[in-house]
Amino acid sequence: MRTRSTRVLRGAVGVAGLLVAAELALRAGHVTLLPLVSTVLLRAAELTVDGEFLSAAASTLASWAAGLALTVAVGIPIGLLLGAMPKVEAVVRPLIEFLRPIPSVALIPLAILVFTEQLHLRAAIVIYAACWPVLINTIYGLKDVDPVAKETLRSFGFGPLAVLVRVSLPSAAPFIATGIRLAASVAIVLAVSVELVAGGTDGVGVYIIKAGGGGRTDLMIAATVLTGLFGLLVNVAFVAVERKVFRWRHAR
Amino acid sequence: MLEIIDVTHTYGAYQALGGVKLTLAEGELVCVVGPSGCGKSTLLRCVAGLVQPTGGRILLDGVPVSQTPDNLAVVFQDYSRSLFPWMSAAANVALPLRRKGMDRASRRTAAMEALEQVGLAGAAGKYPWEMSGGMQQRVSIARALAYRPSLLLMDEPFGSVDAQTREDLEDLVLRVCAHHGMTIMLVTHDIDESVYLGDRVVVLSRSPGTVAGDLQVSLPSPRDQIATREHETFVRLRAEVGRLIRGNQLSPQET
Amino acid sequence: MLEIIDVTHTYGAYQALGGVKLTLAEGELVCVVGPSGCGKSTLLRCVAGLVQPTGGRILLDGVPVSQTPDNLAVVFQDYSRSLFPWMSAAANVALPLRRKGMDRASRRTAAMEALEQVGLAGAAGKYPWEMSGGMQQRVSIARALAYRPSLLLMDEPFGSVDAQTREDLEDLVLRVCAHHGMTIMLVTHDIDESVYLGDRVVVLSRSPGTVAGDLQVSLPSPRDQIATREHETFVRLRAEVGRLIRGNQLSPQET
Amino acid sequence: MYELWFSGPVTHVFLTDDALDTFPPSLGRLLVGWVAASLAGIVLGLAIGRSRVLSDFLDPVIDFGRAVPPPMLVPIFFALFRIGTPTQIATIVFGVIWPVLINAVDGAATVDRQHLETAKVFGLSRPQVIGRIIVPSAMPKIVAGLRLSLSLALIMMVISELVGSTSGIGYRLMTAQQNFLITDVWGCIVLLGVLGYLLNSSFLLVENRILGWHSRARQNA
Amino acid sequence: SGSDTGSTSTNANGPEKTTLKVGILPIPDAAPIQIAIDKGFFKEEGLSIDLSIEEGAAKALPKVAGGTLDVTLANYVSAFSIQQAGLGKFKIIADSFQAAPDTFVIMVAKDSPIKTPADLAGKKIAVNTLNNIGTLAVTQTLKVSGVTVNPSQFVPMPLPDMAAALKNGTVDAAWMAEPFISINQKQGAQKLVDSMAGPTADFPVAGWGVSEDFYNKNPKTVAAFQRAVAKAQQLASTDRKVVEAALPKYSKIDAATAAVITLGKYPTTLNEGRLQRVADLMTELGYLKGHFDVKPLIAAPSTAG
Ligand SMILES: Nc1ncnc2c1ncn2[C@@H]1O[C@H](COP(=O)(O)OP(=O)(O)OP(=O)(O)O)[C@@H](O)[C@H]1O
Ligand SMILES: Nc1ncnc2c1ncn2[C@@H]1O[C@H](COP(=O)(O)OP(=O)(O)OP(=O)(O)O)[C@@H](O)[C@H]1O
Ligand SMILES: [Mg+2]
Ligand SMILES: [Mg+2]
Repeated sequence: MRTRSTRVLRGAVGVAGLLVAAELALRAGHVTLLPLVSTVLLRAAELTVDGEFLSAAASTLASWAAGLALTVAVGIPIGLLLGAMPKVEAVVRPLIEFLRPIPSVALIPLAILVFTEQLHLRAAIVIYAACWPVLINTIYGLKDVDPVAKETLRSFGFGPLAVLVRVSLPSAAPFIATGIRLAASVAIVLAVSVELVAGGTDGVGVYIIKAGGGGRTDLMIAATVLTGLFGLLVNVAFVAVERKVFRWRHAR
Repeated sequence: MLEIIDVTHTYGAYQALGGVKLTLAEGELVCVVGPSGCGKSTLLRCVAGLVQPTGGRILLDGVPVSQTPDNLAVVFQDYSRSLFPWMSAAANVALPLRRKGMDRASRRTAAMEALEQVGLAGAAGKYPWEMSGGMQQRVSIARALAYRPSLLLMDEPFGSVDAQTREDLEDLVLRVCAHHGMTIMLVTHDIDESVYLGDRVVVLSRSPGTVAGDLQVSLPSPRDQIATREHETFVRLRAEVGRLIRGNQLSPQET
Repeated sequence: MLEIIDVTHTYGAYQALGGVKLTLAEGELVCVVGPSGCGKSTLLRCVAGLVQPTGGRILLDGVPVSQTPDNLAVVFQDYSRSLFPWMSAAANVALPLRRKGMDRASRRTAAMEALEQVGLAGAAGKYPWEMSGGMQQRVSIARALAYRPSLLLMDEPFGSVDAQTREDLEDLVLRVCAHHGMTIMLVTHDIDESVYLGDRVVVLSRSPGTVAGDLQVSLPSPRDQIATREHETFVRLRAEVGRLIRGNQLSPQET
Repeated sequence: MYELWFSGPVTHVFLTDDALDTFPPSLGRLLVGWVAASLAGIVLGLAIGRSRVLSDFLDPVIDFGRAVPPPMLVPIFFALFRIGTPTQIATIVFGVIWPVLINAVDGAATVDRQHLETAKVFGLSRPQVIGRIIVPSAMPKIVAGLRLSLSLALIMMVISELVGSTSGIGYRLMTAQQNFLITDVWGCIVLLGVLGYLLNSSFLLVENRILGWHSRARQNA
Repeated sequence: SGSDTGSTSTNANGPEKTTLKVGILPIPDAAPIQIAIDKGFFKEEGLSIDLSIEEGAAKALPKVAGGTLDVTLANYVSAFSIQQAGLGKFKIIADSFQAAPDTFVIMVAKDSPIKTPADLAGKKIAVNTLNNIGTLAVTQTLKVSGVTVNPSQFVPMPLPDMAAALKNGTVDAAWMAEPFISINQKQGAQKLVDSMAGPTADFPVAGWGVSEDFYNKNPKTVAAFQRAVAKAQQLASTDRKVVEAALPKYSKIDAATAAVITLGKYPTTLNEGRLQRVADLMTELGYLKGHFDVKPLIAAPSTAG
């Protein structure tokens, strides 16, 4: 079997390949207006020890974590409710489908008027965007539960709630986890975007605004790259947990 | 105890059950046989309250079954899908016992005991997908037996185990049934088995299923794998059931 | 045609097969019996190239099996999971025939014919989840037969059908086998069935499975459900197999 | 809002010239971007879901890409392509591909083993296994991803029109915001909601066709 | 609203609110506030300042109205538009930045065929925000050259993106501010025309705004803020080096760039007449509906010192 190290190695090769390709393309002079990949990486490395950036990152991290935690806490129960009660879902579906395509970016100006606390504003926008993957994946996950498994528990006299918690939830859990994983990245994207659009005292997005004001494209991209890197780490962590918890699913 | 009165069921436009009439007394073990696709599983699902009959009524202790009745256990024909892949065999068996308000330790003890009875003492920690078909089937039997239901529905419960294990399980069911006074409705394709196990054998006709025959099995209890099967009544009944299934015709006795 | 040489298999730390040695001649029908969990399915999966034996070799026509061999069909024990729920019965049967380069119309004809042979002419348009357990099992048999493999592996293929249908299917397999010269390895729990169907009956020992007995069945062909089962050799072999399974001891003949 | 979009003449189904100018290009880009992203996401997702090597190599790149805020990429696309339709479509594709991709990977990686073994045993060719086993198996998940990405496409359409665009719903939204025409802003938001609802409803119709077997198989009792 | 959260002084003569959330933009306009912080002018007044970087006045002013911010730097065009749109009532409590020659310039690519402002007729022009100071200045500047600009010629995009847009021909010209003028010049872009000349010469750009509510409730705080800023404005307007030193502290304009960019003016008084000029031009070009009197918005320091 492949080991963890070959996986890491291959992943590194994949990333390196992409970067080298980009560097070569830039050096070949097709896109002279972008800073070189090597420059950006150097800046990114500098940023990781830059106090100002780190405090910005901490602030973004806070709104990301708060937003994601609330998303999970709200999204899964609602998803379970709707997934388990198709009639209720049919009733609220128009509302959901109406709200879903409204860009959070468009809502920010309106949200600014409602939330006076920076963290509240940011978390609210994060939740608004990140809850959909959790919700939709939960609903679809519940639809995919084997009816025989559900009937088994029902036949033992368990009520709908017990069936939901003991069969539907575990059996849909892997798919819900995928939804959370999707939401985690969406939350990162939104945590930064809301700062970009709404500004604030600190945050990676605010750092990018500053860099933009100074015409420092290299810093803007470097901050973006670090954001992506964070997303990568978060995902690796999620996948590792999923692999452990949902071993039964791949072995089957 | 259980009264099935003119029950019909239609899936969409397809009629699976064509008016089944059947009564089970308390503590009775009734075997149901019939051709493949005649509606045996459907009948069991109706009794379990998992599907609503489209016609007729089902009474349990005089009360119409609208939901799943209390104190019921089912061994599904599709046993592999009825086990939860995220739980070990022991956990699968122990799960329903929560309904009985048993604490963790006694759930565990009961589960281990039931697994031992079906010959899986060593496989308690295995996950369903680490087990052979026959082992999975035995887990699902253990789960039902550990639950000690007052009504037990079994759909082809011994189809995937070898002859020896099958006999052991048959005797286990007979013992548990007698000991705890369960009422059992057991679907099987094995005519010998139906006669060996049943207090009565009910033969369903080709789809849409109706009761084509209902034979009292007057064999001495306790049954014995060798003696009973050599019993003259056994041989006669076996032939009778065979004839009923084959021909769907009533035996001379009943006309 | 098929040589299984000292094949072992271990799942993680658990040894399922303990060195199986077995040879099948071209056109032979070998029945494999053995206690539940002894590794019969595992052996079949090794032959099918679905799992790699951890020890020993499998040769097919002299060539080591490393991948799934060509011209092979399998009826899985867990038939319901081996049918594709997004396809009708006919489509499930017709799918593998694409490999044979058959055009749409002839695929359809072949599928319908196979379904008819297993008694499902009327259910061609049904989806697997609209069918009873026995019907699903028959679809998966029809799929294997329609494919006309040179090597056919069947894992408990008749476990979910009623006695009458079972006999019909047994005879169908014998007919098809003889007519198309297939080599068949069939796992069953029914001792009678193993003797009735097999040119040879191989008994596996308790897990880790090894060959505990290999009996030549010298019954006249074609077999007949009534005459064969009354044949003296049949009765003797049946007892022999039973003893082998029960005791795991070799019969006097072979020691 | 009513006046803004719907007070047009009957011959234009009540849509104003303004609306007629605004909708078709926006929606065109949305659909092109969504379809392109969906196809790419499904193909790539299935490949990654079934190939360990590929997933080893590409997973980090994908996870990285997923966490990059698409607005931050607009300038890069823009340097690569030229502002206007190509950049906007690139933005939409980049923004909406992830749910499809991730769900397709998940769906393809968890096809019932028995299904795959059946296919293998009957010697189905690689394309047949993909087309007839893996795709249908993964379809419920892919469809969930498609549904997520469809509304996301609407959002990305708006975002892509915020920079360097001179037409489209996003542009209208931005000008309304920059001119502090709050009613118009609400008008745009409601319009997006309605469009999203309509798109989703059409999608559900298609979904019912594709996944009819699934919901019926899963209903049973 | 939440404007009176934060620490409140018990000293009757001190400011009502001592910690102020102040919105700024990371551009040269905001330099004096950094100077005031660095030189301790706020401290002297008993104020401490929390800086919040804003994406634009259009987002910052609603924050002031809602109470997220106490004070913000805002360009006048946005402030007047928002006030007229009824999205809040504001007071301008100090002037901050005023155009000087070559601080806001229309630029073209190195080898552009466009040689004179008149060549821009019908051409695409990049601006950072629509219906704002950029479009206003460009429209007025081209009007002088006899070109009537159609609003659809303006292509909105962030300032950092304009270089690429010029280069790949997405737009024909771009209206830029510092430090982008210097940066792009270094890369070969050319100045076509100064947008703040003639009728727009010395055009007032940005000032400090608070909500009317805040102004009424915190007169002493406002006065203290005004005094601190005034001192900084004074310094900024006389000593370029002070500004250069302040720039890298709140923006990413590095010292090298700060040394070469053209700076605007930092006015020391808040002059009603000058601001009325902005409003009048906005009305003329249709940015405001009808006459807009700036007087109610002006809250100049009570004592001019
Ligand atoms: N979900 C369903 N939708 C439509 N038809 C169904 C469904 N389930 C069962 N049927 C049909 O109803 C009939 C009876 O099915 P049932 O499963 O009750 O048969 P059975 O007697 O249990 O057969 P077996 O012995 O093969 O398990 C069959 O013909 C089957 O095709
Ligand atoms: N995926 C697996 N992981 C771990 N152990 C397994 C796995 N599959 C099978 N086993 C073990 O290997 C042994 C043999 O299994 P196998 O399925 O081959 O038995 P079998 O002879 O087919 O039994 P049955 O007649 O009950 O189907 C069993 O003890 C089972 O627990
Ligand atoms: Mg059945
Ligand atoms: Mg097996």
